[in-house]
Amino acid sequence: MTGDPRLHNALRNLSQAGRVYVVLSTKGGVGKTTVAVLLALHASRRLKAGLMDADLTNPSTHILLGIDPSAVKYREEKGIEPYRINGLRYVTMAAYTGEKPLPLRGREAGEALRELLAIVKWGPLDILLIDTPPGVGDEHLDLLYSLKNIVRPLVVATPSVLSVRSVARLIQLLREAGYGWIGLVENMGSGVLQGEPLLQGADYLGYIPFTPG
Amino acid sequence: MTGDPRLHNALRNLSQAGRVYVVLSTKGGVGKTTVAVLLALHASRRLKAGLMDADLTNPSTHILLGIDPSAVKYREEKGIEPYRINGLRYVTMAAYTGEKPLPLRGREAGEALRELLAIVKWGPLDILLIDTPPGVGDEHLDLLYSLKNIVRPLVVATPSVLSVRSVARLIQLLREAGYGWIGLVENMGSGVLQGEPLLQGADYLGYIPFTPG
Amino acid sequence: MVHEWALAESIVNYLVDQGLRRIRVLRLRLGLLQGVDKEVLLFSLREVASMQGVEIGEVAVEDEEPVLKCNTCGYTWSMPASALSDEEREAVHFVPEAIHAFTRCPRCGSRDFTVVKGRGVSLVEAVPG
Amino acid sequence: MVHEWALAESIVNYLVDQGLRRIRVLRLRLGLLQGVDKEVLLFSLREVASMQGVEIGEVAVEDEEPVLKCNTCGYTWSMPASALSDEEREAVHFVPEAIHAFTRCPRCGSRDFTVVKGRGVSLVEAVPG
Ligand SMILES: Nc1ncnc2c1ncn2[C@@H]1O[C@H](COP(=O)(O)OP(=O)(O)O)[C@@H](O)[C@H]1O
Ligand SMILES: Nc1ncnc2c1ncn2[C@@H]1O[C@H](COP(=O)(O)OP(=O)(O)O)[C@@H](O)[C@H]1O
Ligand SMILES: [Mg+2]
Ligand SMILES: [Mg+2]
Ligand SMILES: [Mg+2]
Ligand SMILES: [Mg+2]
Ligand code: NI
Ligand code: NI
Ligand SMILES: [Zn+2]
Ligand SMILES: [Zn+2]
Repeated sequence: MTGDPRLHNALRNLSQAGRVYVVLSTKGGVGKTTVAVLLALHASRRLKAGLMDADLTNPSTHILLGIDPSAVKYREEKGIEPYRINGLRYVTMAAYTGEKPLPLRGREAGEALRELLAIVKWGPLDILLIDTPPGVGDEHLDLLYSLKNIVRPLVVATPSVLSVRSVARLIQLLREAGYGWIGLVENMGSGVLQGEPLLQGADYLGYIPFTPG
Repeated sequence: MTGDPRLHNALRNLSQAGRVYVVLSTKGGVGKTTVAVLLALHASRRLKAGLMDADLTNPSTHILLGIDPSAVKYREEKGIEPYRINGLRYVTMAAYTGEKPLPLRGREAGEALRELLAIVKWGPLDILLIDTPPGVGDEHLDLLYSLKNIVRPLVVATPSVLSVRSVARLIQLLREAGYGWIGLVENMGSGVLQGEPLLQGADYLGYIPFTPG
Repeated sequence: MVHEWALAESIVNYLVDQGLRRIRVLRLRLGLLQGVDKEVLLFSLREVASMQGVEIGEVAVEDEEPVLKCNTCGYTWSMPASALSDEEREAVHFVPEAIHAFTRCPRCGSRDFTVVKGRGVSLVEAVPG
Repeated sequence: MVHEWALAESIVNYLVDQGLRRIRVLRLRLGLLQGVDKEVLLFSLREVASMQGVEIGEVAVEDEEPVLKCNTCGYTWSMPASALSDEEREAVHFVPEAIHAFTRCPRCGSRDFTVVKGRGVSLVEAVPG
C-alpha cells in the first residue's frame, strides 16, 4: 500500500462491505453497468447489498435504477452514509454533479475515487458491487493493485470478437496480478463463451441473454 | 497551447492531415471503432486517408482491419511514417505492444498520445480519422482543447437511453468549448436519433443499421 | 459526527499501518478548496488517535490557498469560495474534483485545468518519537 | 533522417510559437529510458533551428537516469536498458510508455508503476538573448 492515507481508510471501509466485486471490462458497452445493477438489485432482496458507481465521469447506474441523481443525498455520520433505495445502499458521484459533464484527467478520477472510498461508510454489508468505466485506468489500478486483498474481479464480456480479444488481455493481466478467482459473466450471449479458449483463465459464471427493452 | 513542445509539433503534423475527425463517445460499445474504421476504409478508396488508433490501452482497429499488429512497421523519416494498408495510412500503439495488456494511468496515456502525435508524419492527407477510448480522459482533453483549431468532433451514439443521455452531456461539453460543428452518427439504429431533442446540439449525419456479423 | 472524522481516520490508519504509534510532530497541509473545518478535523484526529492507541504530540497545520492552472492556455487563478453556489461548495467539500463540473478557465473557458495547489487535506510529515 | 528529427522539431516549433527566435542558452534534460541518440538530436536541433530562422547559442544537455516507482508497494528501481529485448527497447524508444507492457515491479509484480525520472527529452529552460 503506497503513501496515500485514503487507501488505508478505503481498506477499512471496504472490509465492512462483505464480498466486494469490481465489475470490469476493457471494452465499453458490454453490459458492466447493467450486470452491476442487476446483481445489486437481486442481492438486495435477500442480503445487505451495496452498489457504488465508480464511473465518475460518465455515471449511468442512476439511469438504470430510474432515479434522479439530485434526489440522492448522503447523511453525514463519521463520513458519509450511502443513500438507501429500498434495501440497496447506493453511492454515485452523480449525487454531486447531477447530469453535468465532469471531464477529468485520469489522475483526478483516481483522486475522486480514493476520496469516496475513504469517506463512504458502507457499514455491515454482505455484498458490494462496484461499477467501473471501461478500460484500465487510474481507478482500476487503485482497485485492482492497491486494494488487491479486498476486491474480487467480475469481468463482463459479449460474444463479439472485439470484446473477447480485449477481455482476454484483461484476464491475463488479472491472473498475472495473482487473482486466483476471476468471475466471467457472458452478457448478450447464449453460452458460447463458456468454451471460448481465449477466456479459459476466468471462472465462467453464466450468461444473460440479449433482452431488448 | 501549454508548455508541451510535442503539442506544438502535433499541430504541424495534423495540419498536414486534411480534415481531422476525432471519433468520440462518452459511452463504450456504441461503435466508435467500427465507424472510424468504416469511414477510413471508405475514404481511402477515393482520397488520401489516414486512421490513428488513439485507444492506446485497448486498441482494436487492427482487429476490425484484420491485420496482425506485429506486421505493422513504421519507416523512420524525420519522425515515423504511417503503415500502409493498400491506400490507407495507419498508426496504432499495438504495433509496439502487440496483444500485450498495456495498463496506463491517464497521465501516461496522454503522454503516449502526445508522443505519437509529435512524431507521426502523416504527410499530405485529405482526411484523418482518430479512434479514441470511451469517456473523456487525458487523451480527449488534449485533442479537444489543446488541438481545438485542428480537430472536428464526430460523436457516435446508439438509440439506447444510456447512450443518448451520456452523449447529450458530451455534446453540451463540445458546444461549450466552442465547437460550431459536431458530427453525430447514429449507429445500430434506424434514424430515430434524428429528432432526439437531447441531441439537437449536434449535426446529425445519418445512421448505420444494426448489421450482425 | 461530520465527515471530517473520516479524513482524520485516514491519517491515523495510515500511521498505524506504517507502525508509527508515537508521533512527536504531525505536519498537515490544509488545501482550502475543500473547505474542511480545521477545529473538527483536529478534534477528530485526537479522538481517533486515542481510540487506536496512537499518541500524537504537536499537530502543525499549514493552510494552502487553492491555485488552478488551465492546461489549455496556461492561465493560473485562485478559486474564491464565493465563486461557487452552496450546493457546489458542498459537493467540492466531499469530492474536490467536482470542481471540474462547476468551473472553467476564466480566460479561455476550457474545462481542462488542474488544481495545482490547495486541494484538501494532505499529510506532509509524521516525525516519530 | 531518424525520428530524433521530430523530437528536435517539437522543441524548435515550441520556441517559434513562444516568439523566442534568439536563444542564448537552451537547457535540455535527456531521460535515458528513451535511449535517444544525443548527437543526432543536437544535429537535428541545429538544422531545424536554422531552417526556421531560430538562433540557438549554447545547448546544455543533462542526462537523467530512469527511476521507476511502484504505486502499489512503493518500491523504486532503475531500469537498465539490458532488461529489455531489442524489440521492446525500440518500442520504448518511440513511445516510452510502452514500458508498461514489458516491465513489472521487481518486488511485488505490479504493473501500476510510474516513471518518476528519466523518461525522455524535455525542455528545461530557454534563455533568450
Ligand atoms: N442483456 C442485454 N440485452 C439487451 N441489451 C443490453 C443487455 N445488457 C446491456 N444492454 C444494453 O447495452 C448497452 C450497454 O450496456 P451498459 O450496461 O451500459 O454497458 P457498459 O457499462 O459496459 O458500457 C446499454 O444500452 C444496455 O441497455
Ligand atoms: N452497425 C453495427 N451493427 C452490428 N454490430 C455492430 C455495429 N457497430 C458496432 N457493432 C458491434 O458492437 C460492438 C462495439 O463496437 P465498437 O466499434 O468496438 O464500439 P466502441 O469502439 O464504441 O467501443 C462490436 O462488437 C461491434 O462489432
Ligand atoms: Mg457502464
Ligand atoms: Mg482510460
Ligand atoms: Mg473502440
Ligand atoms: Mg477514463
Ligand atoms: Ni465535512
Ligand atoms: Ni529515434
Ligand atoms: Zn485557459
Ligand atoms: Zn511493487
